[in-house]
Amino acid sequence: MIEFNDYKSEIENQWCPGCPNFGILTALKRALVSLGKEPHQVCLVSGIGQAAKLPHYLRCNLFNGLHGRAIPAAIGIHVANPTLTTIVTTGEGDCYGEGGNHFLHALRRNPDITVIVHNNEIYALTKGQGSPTTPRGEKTRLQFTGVEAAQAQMLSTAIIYECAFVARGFAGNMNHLSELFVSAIAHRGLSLVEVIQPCIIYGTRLVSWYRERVELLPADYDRRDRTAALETALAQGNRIPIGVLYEGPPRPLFAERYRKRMGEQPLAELPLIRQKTIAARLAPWNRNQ
Amino acid sequence: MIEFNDYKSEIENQWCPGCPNFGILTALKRALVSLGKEPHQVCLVSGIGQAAKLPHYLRCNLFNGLHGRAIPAAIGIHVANPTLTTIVTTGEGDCYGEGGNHFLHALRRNPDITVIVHNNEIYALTKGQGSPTTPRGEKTRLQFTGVEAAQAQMLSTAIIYECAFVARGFAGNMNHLSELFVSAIAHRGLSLVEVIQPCIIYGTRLVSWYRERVELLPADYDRRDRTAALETALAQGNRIPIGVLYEGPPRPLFAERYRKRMGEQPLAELPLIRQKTIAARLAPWNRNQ
Amino acid sequence: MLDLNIVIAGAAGEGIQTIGDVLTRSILELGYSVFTWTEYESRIRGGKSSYRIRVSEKMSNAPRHDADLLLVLNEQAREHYAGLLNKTGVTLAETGEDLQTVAVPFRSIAVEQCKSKLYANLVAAGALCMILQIEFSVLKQVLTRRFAAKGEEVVRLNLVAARAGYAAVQSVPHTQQLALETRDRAYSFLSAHAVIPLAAAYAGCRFITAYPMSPATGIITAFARDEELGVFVEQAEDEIAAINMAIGASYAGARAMIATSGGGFALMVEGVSLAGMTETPLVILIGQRPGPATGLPTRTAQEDLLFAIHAGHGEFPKAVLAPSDPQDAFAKTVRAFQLAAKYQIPVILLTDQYLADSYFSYDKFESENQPLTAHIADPQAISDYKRYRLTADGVSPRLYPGQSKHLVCADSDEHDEGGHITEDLAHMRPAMVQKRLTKRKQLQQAIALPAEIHLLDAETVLIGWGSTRGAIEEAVSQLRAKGTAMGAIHFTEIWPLPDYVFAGDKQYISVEGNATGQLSYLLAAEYGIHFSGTVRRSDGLPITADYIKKEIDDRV
Amino acid sequence: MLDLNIVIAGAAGEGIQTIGDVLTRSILELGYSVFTWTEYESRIRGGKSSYRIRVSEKMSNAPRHDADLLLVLNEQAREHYAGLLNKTGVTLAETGEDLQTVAVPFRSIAVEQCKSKLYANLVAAGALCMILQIEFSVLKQVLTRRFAAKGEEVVRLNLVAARAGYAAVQSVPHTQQLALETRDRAYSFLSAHAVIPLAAAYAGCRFITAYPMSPATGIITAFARDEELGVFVEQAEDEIAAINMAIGASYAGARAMIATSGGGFALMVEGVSLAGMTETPLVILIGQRPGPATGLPTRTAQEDLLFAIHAGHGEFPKAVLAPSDPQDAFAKTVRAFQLAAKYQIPVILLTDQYLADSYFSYDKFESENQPLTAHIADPQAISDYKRYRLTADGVSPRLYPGQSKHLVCADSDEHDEGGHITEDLAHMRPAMVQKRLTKRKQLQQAIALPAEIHLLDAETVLIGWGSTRGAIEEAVSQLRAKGTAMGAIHFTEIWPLPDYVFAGDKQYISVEGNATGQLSYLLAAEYGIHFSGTVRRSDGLPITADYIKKEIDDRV
Ligand SMILES: Cc1ncc(C[n+]2csc(CCOP(=O)(O)OP(=O)(O)O)c2C)c(N)n1
Ligand SMILES: Cc1ncc(C[n+]2csc(CCOP(=O)(O)OP(=O)(O)O)c2C)c(N)n1
Ligand code: SF4
Ligand code: SF4
Ligand SMILES: [Mg+2]
Ligand SMILES: [Mg+2]
Repeated sequence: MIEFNDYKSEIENQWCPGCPNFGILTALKRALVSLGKEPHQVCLVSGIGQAAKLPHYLRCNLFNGLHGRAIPAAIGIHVANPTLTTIVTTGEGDCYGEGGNHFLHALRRNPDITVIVHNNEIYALTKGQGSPTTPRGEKTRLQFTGVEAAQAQMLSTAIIYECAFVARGFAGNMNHLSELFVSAIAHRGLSLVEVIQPCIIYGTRLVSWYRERVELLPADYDRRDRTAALETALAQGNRIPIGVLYEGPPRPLFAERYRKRMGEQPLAELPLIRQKTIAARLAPWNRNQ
Repeated sequence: MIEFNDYKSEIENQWCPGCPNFGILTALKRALVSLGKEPHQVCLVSGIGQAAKLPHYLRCNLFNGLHGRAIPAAIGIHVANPTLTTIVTTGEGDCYGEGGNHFLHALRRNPDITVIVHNNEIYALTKGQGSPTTPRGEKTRLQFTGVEAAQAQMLSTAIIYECAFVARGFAGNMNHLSELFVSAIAHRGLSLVEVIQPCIIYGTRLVSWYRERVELLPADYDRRDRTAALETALAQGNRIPIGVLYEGPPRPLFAERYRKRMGEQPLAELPLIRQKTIAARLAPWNRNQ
Repeated sequence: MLDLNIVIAGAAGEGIQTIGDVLTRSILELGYSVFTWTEYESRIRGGKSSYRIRVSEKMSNAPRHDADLLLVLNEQAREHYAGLLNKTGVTLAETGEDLQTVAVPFRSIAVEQCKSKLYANLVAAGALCMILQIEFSVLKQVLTRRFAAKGEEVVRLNLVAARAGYAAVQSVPHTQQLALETRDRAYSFLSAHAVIPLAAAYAGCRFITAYPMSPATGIITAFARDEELGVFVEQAEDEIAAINMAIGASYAGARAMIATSGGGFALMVEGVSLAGMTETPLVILIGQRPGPATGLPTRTAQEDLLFAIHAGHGEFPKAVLAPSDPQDAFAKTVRAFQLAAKYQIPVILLTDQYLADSYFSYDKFESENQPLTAHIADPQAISDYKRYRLTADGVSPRLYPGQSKHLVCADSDEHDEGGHITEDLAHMRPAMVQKRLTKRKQLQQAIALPAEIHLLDAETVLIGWGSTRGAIEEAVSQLRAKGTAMGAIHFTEIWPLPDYVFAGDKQYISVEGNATGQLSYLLAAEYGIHFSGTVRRSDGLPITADYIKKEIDDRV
Repeated sequence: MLDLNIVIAGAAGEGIQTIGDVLTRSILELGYSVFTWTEYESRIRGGKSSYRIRVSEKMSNAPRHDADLLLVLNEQAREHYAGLLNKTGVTLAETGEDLQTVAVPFRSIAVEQCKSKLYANLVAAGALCMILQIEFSVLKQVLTRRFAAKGEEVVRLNLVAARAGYAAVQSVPHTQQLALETRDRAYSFLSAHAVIPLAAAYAGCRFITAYPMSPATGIITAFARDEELGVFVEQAEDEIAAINMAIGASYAGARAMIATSGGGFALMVEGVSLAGMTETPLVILIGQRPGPATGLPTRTAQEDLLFAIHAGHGEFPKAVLAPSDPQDAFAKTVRAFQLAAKYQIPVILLTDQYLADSYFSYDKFESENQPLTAHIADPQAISDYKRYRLTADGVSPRLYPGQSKHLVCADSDEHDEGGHITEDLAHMRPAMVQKRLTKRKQLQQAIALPAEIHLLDAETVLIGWGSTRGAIEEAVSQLRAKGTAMGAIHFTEIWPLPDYVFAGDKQYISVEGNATGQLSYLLAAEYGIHFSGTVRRSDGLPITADYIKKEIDDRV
């Protein structure tokens, strides 16, 4: 039996005391435990940023790569070893800024991975510049007169692409978040969970600001209705719905054809291509071929 | 008076005879003439690809930069010389593939430029690989068993971002296209015109396939209704609507604050910062300051 | 000894690829060694392009620029390529009156016989075969095979056109010398970019990602076309995705490669550094073309050597190999995967458009190589696994995630042995810097010495690298035949440079496909040698023996 | 001569930046030259970091690692930094019994006096001032100024805390030596990254784009904060956008710069080549930090020299300058803009975290520079404008689009004079290659010689580059004082390397902040010189005079 402590990492945590990232970390550990995953069956993939440090704080396989490039790395890992549960943990700067193109094309590909976006609406590790989700008008340590660009709309974009699973969570609601993670990881295809994770140092709004506004989606919400989901995701109001916003219709998974052909095995375990196959292609041009 | 021939370029055209790109070229020349723009007031910006060669075939200023990077170059040009009419001419591979991230963030910024995407649903200049808009299942010279990823949905994405002007045109309907260009260029803010431009060499469908399917948007179509526009852009049917799909609500332009402060002048014409301003910041630390 | 150079010149879209392929195959059928290269513009229709076919009795795998037989499909091509014709050469063209020209109205014959001028290229192919006195049955067999998939009617029309062209050539002056007889030889006929995917698969490659870019697109295309190779192929959204996907796959245990050209590689440079830091094996192919920026997208160059060597921020070991020909490309590709796996580093394979698009003949192509080792550790034999364990040779045992209960942690930050972020500047950082330096030293000792060609008695020595080997060898042997004490040193394993001693009593001349002399700069830094002359070419065309001889004559 | 090094050590979030700034300002008020540098981890709270303040009567703008006065804010810091203390040094800490320690319970005093341990840092600052015997009125003035914007109550509480700390230090052993008297001097107190935006604005810069990355983020932040400089600032979505936006702006006539670190620069490399090909002026600042990959994000290094020099596919001229200090950074930044504009090339400014975060004192800061030239042509004087007109010096007259009726066409493909794609390999390509080579030669002749320090009578010569100058100069003068015939050569204009002659009768030792000796490699290639020793540091900390002396002693 897997227990919470199996995921306990010995590594000193470098987040600020009280950072909502701790909530995400705990929720993720709980989700993995409740899914019965063993640490060696899980691979966490990240870029650079505060969010991207998460894999170090959880005992499992990890690939902590370049800023913005977690998704492509995860896609490569997922193809090379389809037996792994591959989860990306990324900041919104990492995922929507530097890595925006990969995010977009991951939506087109539908790999069977989970992407958790820690959305603190700021570049935290670099000390407080505006990120793609910083609300327009907010002043930051680089945008002294306020952010001018419009906020990124990535949940809506994901819905447009009929992303398999699109959810919004709140780091301050750990139980709910943990449930979202369980569903996201279990779901076939690309699962996106954007988590509201206010930065208590550089964030432009307090945790309480969000706590007052988040609310669970109504029980009768139809997560398969794209139009409604879009409306919900795009709504600009005083309420921030959390929960599963959308589930896309089933569609082929990324690399599914190849994976089936290779028997869903880790590629490292496949035998070498036969020398005969190679030699035949290199043989002399023969009149009678 | 500006005439069509003022835009005539001496450069040998390298497109295939019969390529629908010629229709786009002519439509654009006509639009510029009807807007009364002089060649030196116009700057065409492109990346690399067949579409991206267009600026050479039209007598005006041009910046033919890197594959995928036309939009950032255009943004730089637009800020540095706001007196220019800056137009990007790009392929869908250029704009949505290599340059996807810039496209996304241009939507957030709303620069006052026009982006014309020649959508031939293929990487033509590199001889026929699938592009972000190649329909799923189509066989290409790289995807021998058919494209597996879902088609990019960039018009819808633009609508989500309340892009100022979102249109679809057809290279085979030059008059209509030319009108679209006129409106797009005249429109304040980011104008996107995606043009159906079947490649007669590597395209997976004939020009006639498209011709049979394109149809003008109904006269009573409300281009300010985002929900309807999204529905129209996302519709999967046998009809391909062309025309202005969407006009976003007015919002601040990119760099507007700075431009106003500088008097909408070319930055090259601004005087140097006064030496006094600099010297004051470098002066010795003085007890009495 | 027969050594015949045929040039087929025309516009893109006129079918010179078909003419060339069909003719080449026919000549191979006769038992000759054939070497071909092509040059073309960055456009799909029109312009000027050519297909060069060198036919010889012994293997002559090097380009020639001059033409013994020149086919021009249009007037623009004639104008552009006429200068290539040798004094005794023959031109095949639509029209022409002089003694050196065979006139065959390709287009009108095609229209007459096949109702379409689209068949003009087949008419020309037929005429070429006649001039070379290849039996029509040979051509027929080749054509039938080539067009079989397109259906009987297409085969028939192509044969009609070819036969008409064949018949249209009556007796013509000079052409006797061009007659080819049947020989009892058979050659493997291969290009480097056709061979590299095979070599990669042989070496265990299971994963390739690429974004299309000339001249490297053929690599990923070959993998995609040949599903039996069992390699996962993905066209990435951009080059950054390509390299990061491949690094992810390699971390997770799959041998991985990527392929691009200089401009695409420029976007991958951060990823190269990532492979260096995370110690992830990776093979990166750069098909060079002339720069800077977009440059001349369909031409050849050797301009990216120093860039490749120094690519990546920070300091980490990497290898740069530049194969000289398809046979060498096979060996070097396998070696690239082996070095990458053994030292857990990125390895760059530098080819170029010339090498990518040229087909070489081999009477025996060597495809068995050194024994393959996975360089993946046995998890059973390890108790406390640490991905970056400090070892004497700097190489840590490698496991992949999910292989066993051992956790595999890889980090782009400076890390401790366990793969976790460290800020321990007093111990861990210096230890990890030392680890990477040690690997670099180990790698350096594994690097092969350059090839020495007639070096012993040489007074003047050409020094080149990569794809120029054929031209250099040919220049050396031609100059030696004229009595010059010529030799050559040729590098294919270029970084890190091996311990090698240059004799002090020789004159060195560098031969490179660039304008600044990149290899010579490197050799000066590494070995302190001095060059008395340089042969450089940067116009986008390959270096030939004639070019080398001319430059030496002009300058020495 | 007074030369005092104060180290303030603690965790991120404990307010050492405030203590350091307040103390530094107070000491400057007294009329001393102050040099500060900081080192910190890549985290926002916790960990270990320090702020070093060197106080001297003459300008001593170089780092020292040892401490005459050490403030430790917590036990972890004490453990980590205790080793820095000199034999006669004094520690200020919460607790401690020995003769060298002054104990002041910062936290409890803060809680007692201000009801919050957040003010502990001000208590410590007050105590430091007392130990240094700075009059409280000085500190008071500084504090009042610093916190004025935060309101009266904040000022009051800070003063209360500081005064309590000041009072808590009674008489203490050894501290007499630390007493600072008032002097009648005033210094400009500046960091390189604070100066560079000013120099850029001075040189006409109007456009900066960047994606945040340590240690370069301060550059764009300074531009954004100082709107009077009139520079357009945009945070790009990624580094690729940053460089392409800047190139676009520069093409359209605005002087433009970008700023990043090695990893971000890696993503810009294709853009560098674009600037080379399109002949667009561009200034690129790389704030170096240790690699590879993410490496040590907040530390210092000189690891990207060869990478910067060879960055970009294809061959094109570029310049690489590495300023040694803020004064030099001003000059080099102006020069970078001038060289970029004159030769229409990309120019790289190499700084590093040490240089970025260190503040230097100058009694006179030179901010008037060489006369500025726009290097933009007069459209009236041109009839038939061609952007890439072939000229004797390779430089074509530059206009910007919209400036006049002349059309300005720039192309990343190989182009003709008019800026249109060419495939003319016989004439245009060689002419354009030659054009770029000619510019490179011109540029090379404009490059300044390295600085020579006591070279004439030196037997042993340290050779360094960039930010190590202060440490090298200090090591040289200390060694000379001991009778060693020491000298130095210091490079700040590194690429292309100038024509320079190294004396054959001296011993050369390279000094570099990297592990592989990048400058020495370059100098070996360029000048054929041999190094008899090397001083290298790659642990993320700056090179100091002591470090150099120790390495030389250990090795020579
Ligand atoms: C190529 C590159 N550019 C920039 C950086 C610097 N950088 C590190 S983290 C970061 C921003 C992180 O923001 P986000 O992803 O939102 O994470 P957060 O710290 O807010 O959790 C940046 C810009 C980098 N490491 N690499
Ligand atoms: C960095 C980089 N990667 C790849 C290429 C090669 N390349 C040139 S054009 C092109 C595709 C163009 O497709 P698209 O933008 O759709 O234009 P089209 O030719 O179809 O009009 C590619 C991949 C390049 N020039 N630069
Ligand atoms: S800076 Fe913000 S996001 Fe980062 S650890 Fe601290 S509170 Fe969390
Ligand atoms: S290849 Fe296709 S897109 Fe390109 S010019 Fe020809 S028809 Fe047009
Ligand atoms: Mg963030
Ligand atoms: Mg296209």
